[in-house]
Amino acid sequence: MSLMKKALALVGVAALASTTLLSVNAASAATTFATPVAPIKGAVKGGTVTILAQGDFEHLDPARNYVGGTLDFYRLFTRTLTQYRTVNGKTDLVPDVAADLGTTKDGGKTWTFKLRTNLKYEDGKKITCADMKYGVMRSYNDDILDGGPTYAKDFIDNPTSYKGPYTEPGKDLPTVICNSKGDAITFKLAIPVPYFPYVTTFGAFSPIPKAKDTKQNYELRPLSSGPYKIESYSRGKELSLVRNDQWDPKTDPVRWNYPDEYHVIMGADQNVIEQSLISDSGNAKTSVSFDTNIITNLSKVLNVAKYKDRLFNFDSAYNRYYAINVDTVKDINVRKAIQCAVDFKSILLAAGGTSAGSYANSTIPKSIKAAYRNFNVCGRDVSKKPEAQLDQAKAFLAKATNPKTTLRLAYRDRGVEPLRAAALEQSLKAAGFTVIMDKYPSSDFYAPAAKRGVPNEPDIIQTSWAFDWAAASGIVYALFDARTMSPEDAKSNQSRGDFADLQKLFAKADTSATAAQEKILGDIEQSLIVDKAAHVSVYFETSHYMAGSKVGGLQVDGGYSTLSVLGAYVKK
Amino acid sequence: MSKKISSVVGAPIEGRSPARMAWERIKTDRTAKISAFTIGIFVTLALTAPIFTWILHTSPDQFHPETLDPTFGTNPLGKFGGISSEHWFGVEPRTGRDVFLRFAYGARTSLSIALSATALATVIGVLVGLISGFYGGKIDLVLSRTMEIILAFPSILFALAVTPVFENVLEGWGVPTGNTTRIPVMIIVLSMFGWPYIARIVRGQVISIREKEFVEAARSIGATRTHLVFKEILPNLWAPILVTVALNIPTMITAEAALTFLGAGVIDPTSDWGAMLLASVPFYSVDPTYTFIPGFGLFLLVLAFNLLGDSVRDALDPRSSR
Amino acid sequence: MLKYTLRRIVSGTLVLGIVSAIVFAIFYILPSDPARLACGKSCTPELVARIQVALELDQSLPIQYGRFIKGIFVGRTYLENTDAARECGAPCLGYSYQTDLPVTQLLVDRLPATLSIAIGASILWLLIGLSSGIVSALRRGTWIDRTSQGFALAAASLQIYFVGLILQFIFVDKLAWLPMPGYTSPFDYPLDWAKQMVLPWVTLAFLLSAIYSRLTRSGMIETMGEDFVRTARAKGLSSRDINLKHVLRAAMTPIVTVFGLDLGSLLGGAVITEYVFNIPGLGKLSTEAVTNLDLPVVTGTVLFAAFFIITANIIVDLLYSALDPKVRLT
Amino acid sequence: MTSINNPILSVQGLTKHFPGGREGLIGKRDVVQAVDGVNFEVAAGEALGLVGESGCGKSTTGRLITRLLEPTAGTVTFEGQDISHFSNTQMRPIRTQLQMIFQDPYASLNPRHTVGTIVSTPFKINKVTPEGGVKKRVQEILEIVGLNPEHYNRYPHEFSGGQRQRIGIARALALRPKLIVADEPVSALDVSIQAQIINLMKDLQKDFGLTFVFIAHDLAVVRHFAQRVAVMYLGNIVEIADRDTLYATPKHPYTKALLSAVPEADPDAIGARERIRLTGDVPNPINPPSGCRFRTRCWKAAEICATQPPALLQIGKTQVACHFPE
Repeated sequence: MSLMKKALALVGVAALASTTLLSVNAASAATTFATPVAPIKGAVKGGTVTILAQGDFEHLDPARNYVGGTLDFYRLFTRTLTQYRTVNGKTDLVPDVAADLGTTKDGGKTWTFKLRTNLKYEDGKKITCADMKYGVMRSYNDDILDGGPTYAKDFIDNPTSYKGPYTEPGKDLPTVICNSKGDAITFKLAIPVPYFPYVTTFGAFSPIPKAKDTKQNYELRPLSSGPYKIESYSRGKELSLVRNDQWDPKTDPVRWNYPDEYHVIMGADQNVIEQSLISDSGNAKTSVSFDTNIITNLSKVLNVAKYKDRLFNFDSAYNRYYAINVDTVKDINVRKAIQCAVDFKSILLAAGGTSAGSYANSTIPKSIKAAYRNFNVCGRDVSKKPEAQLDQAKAFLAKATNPKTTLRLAYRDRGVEPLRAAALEQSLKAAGFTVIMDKYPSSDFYAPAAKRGVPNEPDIIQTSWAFDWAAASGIVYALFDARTMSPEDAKSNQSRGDFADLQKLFAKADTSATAAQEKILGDIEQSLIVDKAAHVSVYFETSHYMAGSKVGGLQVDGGYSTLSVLGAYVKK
Repeated sequence: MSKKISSVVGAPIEGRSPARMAWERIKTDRTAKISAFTIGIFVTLALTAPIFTWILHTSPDQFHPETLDPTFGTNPLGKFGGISSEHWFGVEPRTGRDVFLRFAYGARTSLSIALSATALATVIGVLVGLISGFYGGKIDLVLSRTMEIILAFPSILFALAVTPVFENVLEGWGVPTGNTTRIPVMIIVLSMFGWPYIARIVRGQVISIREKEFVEAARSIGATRTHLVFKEILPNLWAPILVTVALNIPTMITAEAALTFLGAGVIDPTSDWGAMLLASVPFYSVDPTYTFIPGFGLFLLVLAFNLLGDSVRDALDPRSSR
Repeated sequence: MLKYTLRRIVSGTLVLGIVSAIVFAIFYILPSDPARLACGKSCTPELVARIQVALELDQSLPIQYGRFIKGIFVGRTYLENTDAARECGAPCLGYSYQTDLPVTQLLVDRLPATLSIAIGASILWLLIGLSSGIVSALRRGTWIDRTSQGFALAAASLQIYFVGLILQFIFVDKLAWLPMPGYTSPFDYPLDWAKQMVLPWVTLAFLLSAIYSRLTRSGMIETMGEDFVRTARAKGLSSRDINLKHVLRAAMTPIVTVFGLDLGSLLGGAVITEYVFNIPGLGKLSTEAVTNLDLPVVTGTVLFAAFFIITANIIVDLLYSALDPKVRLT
Repeated sequence: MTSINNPILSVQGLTKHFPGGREGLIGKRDVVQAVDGVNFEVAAGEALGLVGESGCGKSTTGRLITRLLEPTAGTVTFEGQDISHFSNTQMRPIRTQLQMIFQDPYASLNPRHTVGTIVSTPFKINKVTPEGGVKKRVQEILEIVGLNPEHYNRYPHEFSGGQRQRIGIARALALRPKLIVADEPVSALDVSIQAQIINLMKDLQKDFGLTFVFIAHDLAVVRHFAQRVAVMYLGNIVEIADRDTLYATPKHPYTKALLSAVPEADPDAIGARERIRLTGDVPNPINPPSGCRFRTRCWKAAEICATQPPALLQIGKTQVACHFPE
């Protein structure tokens, strides 16, 4: 589940959703992407690019990495089976360690990828198929290697209940197969996954030689297979990347290698990073931030000509929404009253106004055309009339046969989230509800808020979602499929909806081809929001990243929806 | 500096108690009058805050999205943080809450916490100082060491760290958390680090007074310990206690604001000056008015208390340097 | 003198020991589970149990405390005699729950920034405070005295978090004379370091010099009225000599006390200053640790700060005798 | 040693040791031998002067008698009752009989209390309600000691030293005690005032039949007030005699030395005396000299003085503790 993940972009997502998904099905045709990436116009070699980060990377171990900015950055020294390539604002899925985008003969249940055979690690040793397989296997030990996406474990068939190489050393995972020549790897999945080549962009599908695996300490010094290697890493303070002379640009369709060095400085505050990038003096000229949106000083820089070239504004895939707990708020009229009471305007203002996000009726973004529906919430177009509809809310509440007027609102104590919750509290109160504000610590929110049947179970959960791949399948399955829940744990299905008619639709979607599946998933979301009133999407966040005036080659990456530093160079 | 006792001049007129003389001295002190007046204004503002809710037709917690720039929620519409006839001190970025009302209610919170903490610290400090100084010996040793240990704690840091712990303990007892627990916890934490200062002063005074002949005189009449402590010694401590209290209040106000500023204090939406300053940090450059108002209010109040404290000390101990 | 020094050190160590026991008791008898805190986001009961063993939180509190104290003096080995044994050299304060780094290393990493603030600011405030206090005392009652003392009283009523933000708004945002405050190593970029430190120094000095000015003034005025000064004057010593040699020296005693305590508590982490100016020192480390309930780091910073305060106290007491011959050490 | 019949106060072997500082970190505590085996008796209605240099233990003796201090050894018998180890509660009824006047009129009156409060405190503490009420009685007493009863509501700081001492005397008189210990009651006063206060006390002694223990460091003051005089040196009584005997024929070298320092009011009475100058300081009571304590400053000191402490023996009308009395 990608609740922690920062963002996936909408730019380039249109291409992914409409064309690439189709091209994945005809994957063999995509081998042309395997050619090296073209140089960036005007880019020069040399210098140091500084990256200003608020905190340390959560994890640099490929198997544990699940955060937008880091997912971009770690590609400088980690190659995966497939990967996103962004050139001139267009993002494509390309084979990275693989030599093709994978082939399937049984509708997505068995996938075979050809491998490049001429790749080396920083120590000069060859990257082998066995290393790729070991990388996948160690991701099964997610008790020790926590934090990463669990797709490999979730999708790959596991007939022997394999638990990972640390727990069961010497045991094999028979469903990941290297061919005898070692130039192809095959995955046998438990269910058909037509979008599997997107899944293999994640770090679990990167090569790690068993001999170099230092378990939970691997992230302190991951072995490089990319153009840079780690020279020094002081946790919480700084990290330096220098050139990896064993990397061959001719084998790489994704990465460039302009600066001599990348230097990450950690631990500065939001405001400090904002201010120093805006002031653009000294070191800041060659600096960039990939985890810090310009938020508080946005009004000073947005639409100001001076900053136009260094300010990158783009919609993120990050949707902020409220899950209405149908376990505890049983009456649909109460849920509809809640939906009407949501004041989109004051919630978005608390987050920074329309420059910080755009109103959204649904958690599926408009750009996913196959699944997006332009429906109304509480009888109005939220982008035109974002204010709370208090009269309607009161009317619905009056209609309720099982009225529940005291609501427990769960939210996370981080950033502007308490203010957004306060904004909701106000309009809920105005609609006649009593609200109990239930603040959770920042580090411990999602799991406790998902507990079912516990005392003080929340009625409304203020949360968010960013899809891992740009398709409704990356959203609706995770958020609305009752099959992911247990009686104790709602997981990412925070609204806890379990509706028979929707389950029928899910069953139908499971066996449908991609385009049809997307349409059904769109229907499910619409029904869940409009008919069942179990969910209120409020807005999609807008990213505003800034770079120093001397940094060139930056572009918005469609794969991870962040400002990519892969092509960065220092202007002369 | 004059070491003369000022009141010897002339024949005794009326039976004037030392307290009365001090009061008369304060009454002629212009600084003291201005400070007291300033404090009076803040106290009145705190007490009458609800009246302004009624005048302004809004509450300190009410969001006013219409007062904010729809594009940049961080910017109030209009100049100086959105100061207008409806919002006298402007509005809060992101929410549009009325800053004047938050300021008035904030005065309530800040003052009531600081005054309660001062009161608690004074009661504990005076009692401990009396006991420690009067009994001496082992009791004094234990109490003095306790003070020494508490004073060795990095107080702000420790207060910061201990607040969530206390709260956690309360939570463990099933007490719902929030301001209902946070505020008492703050009062306890603040007074926990405040009393040793008072106790030390009181103890020193008690030790010097304990040896005075009038205490012996009382003993020779057969006075009980209670009589000695409360009737003979304590009346002589009012001056130092009063001065300590007067100078402790601004310290407590500052400490309360600092704790809240660092995030271990009053929780939003309850208004508090420290919380307002904390909330203003991200906006200090786009909306400096929002930083200035609680900061300047805090400054004025603390200054007034400091000046009044100085005047009280001068009045009670005319020998001290001016 | 030696005996006294030894005795102060012994009693200081004792106080530190009691402080450590209290701190340890408070932070480890917490009802919330330390292992759960160390576990992070995707936590399972098995993982909690494993961390509990790894951090030796499954032991009884006295044993934990004993090992903690042992770690400080001689170092300790976590999970001794197992495969996962982990050596933590003296002085060992355990590992951060958040970053898994040794707390000692975190403290050492953050110390330079705090030192920079404390030393720079203290030089500045001593200079300002003493000189304005001396001038006030010598020109007692004049407009200079009244202005500087009025100013001192006003400054003493100001808050770092208010003045700091306002100064930052003026000098960084509006005039752009200074960069955003922060910390760069003075050895790598001395100029950047100084420029970034200017605001914290000035803010702290601005507020604290007020106290020193008032102390210097009243101390000097008091000593100027004392017999030995009158005698010195009668002996025909120039008033400049008297003021500097005798009066200032005698007036120094309370200043040394306050300075020692201020510097001691500042070295333990200028919590608010570092918070306002985003300086990665000990104070920032501790506020971060408190927010994350990273108990080993909280414990470490509190103890470290207490250590500075107690040491400062001892040094102040010893300096007393050097400055004021009237003080007998018993 | 002659005994007084029915003494109101009898002091036998009275000893008081105070704990002193410590040697090093964990050394033995020093002991200050403030009073060391003092014996004397006081008859009802008489005034006994207790004289000695400061630090000789006379004030401590006074506080032991009034039980402000508890003796380390020895007994204090007041009206036949051994009160030396009485608890506070046991002392309460005795206190009404046994009062004290203090040395410093500035320190002995609580500056926060009015004169009325100060003088009425004895009534309140001992729960005594005199006829006509406390206030009336207090005003009477004020009048007796020569103060204006209208001063009832005034504070001590509004009075002069002599007036204050009158307040102190009024307080001591309040409960009509039998014995008053006056601890250097006039030493803090101007010489002109001293005589007034002494005369006041003399009148009171006569009018109320009071017994006085009058402590002073000045033999001249005592001469005008006491009928009998005891001389103390370093925690011991060295000589006791009735006033005229002592002043005319001092037996102890120390008494002689003290007397020689007193300016003679009537030089012809006894004949010109040579002035004896004592050399050296009073020895440290933590470590007093062995044998006779005065020997270190005595011009008559011999070997025996260092080994044997002299006993207080009756010689003529005088009791004296000296190996070589005059």
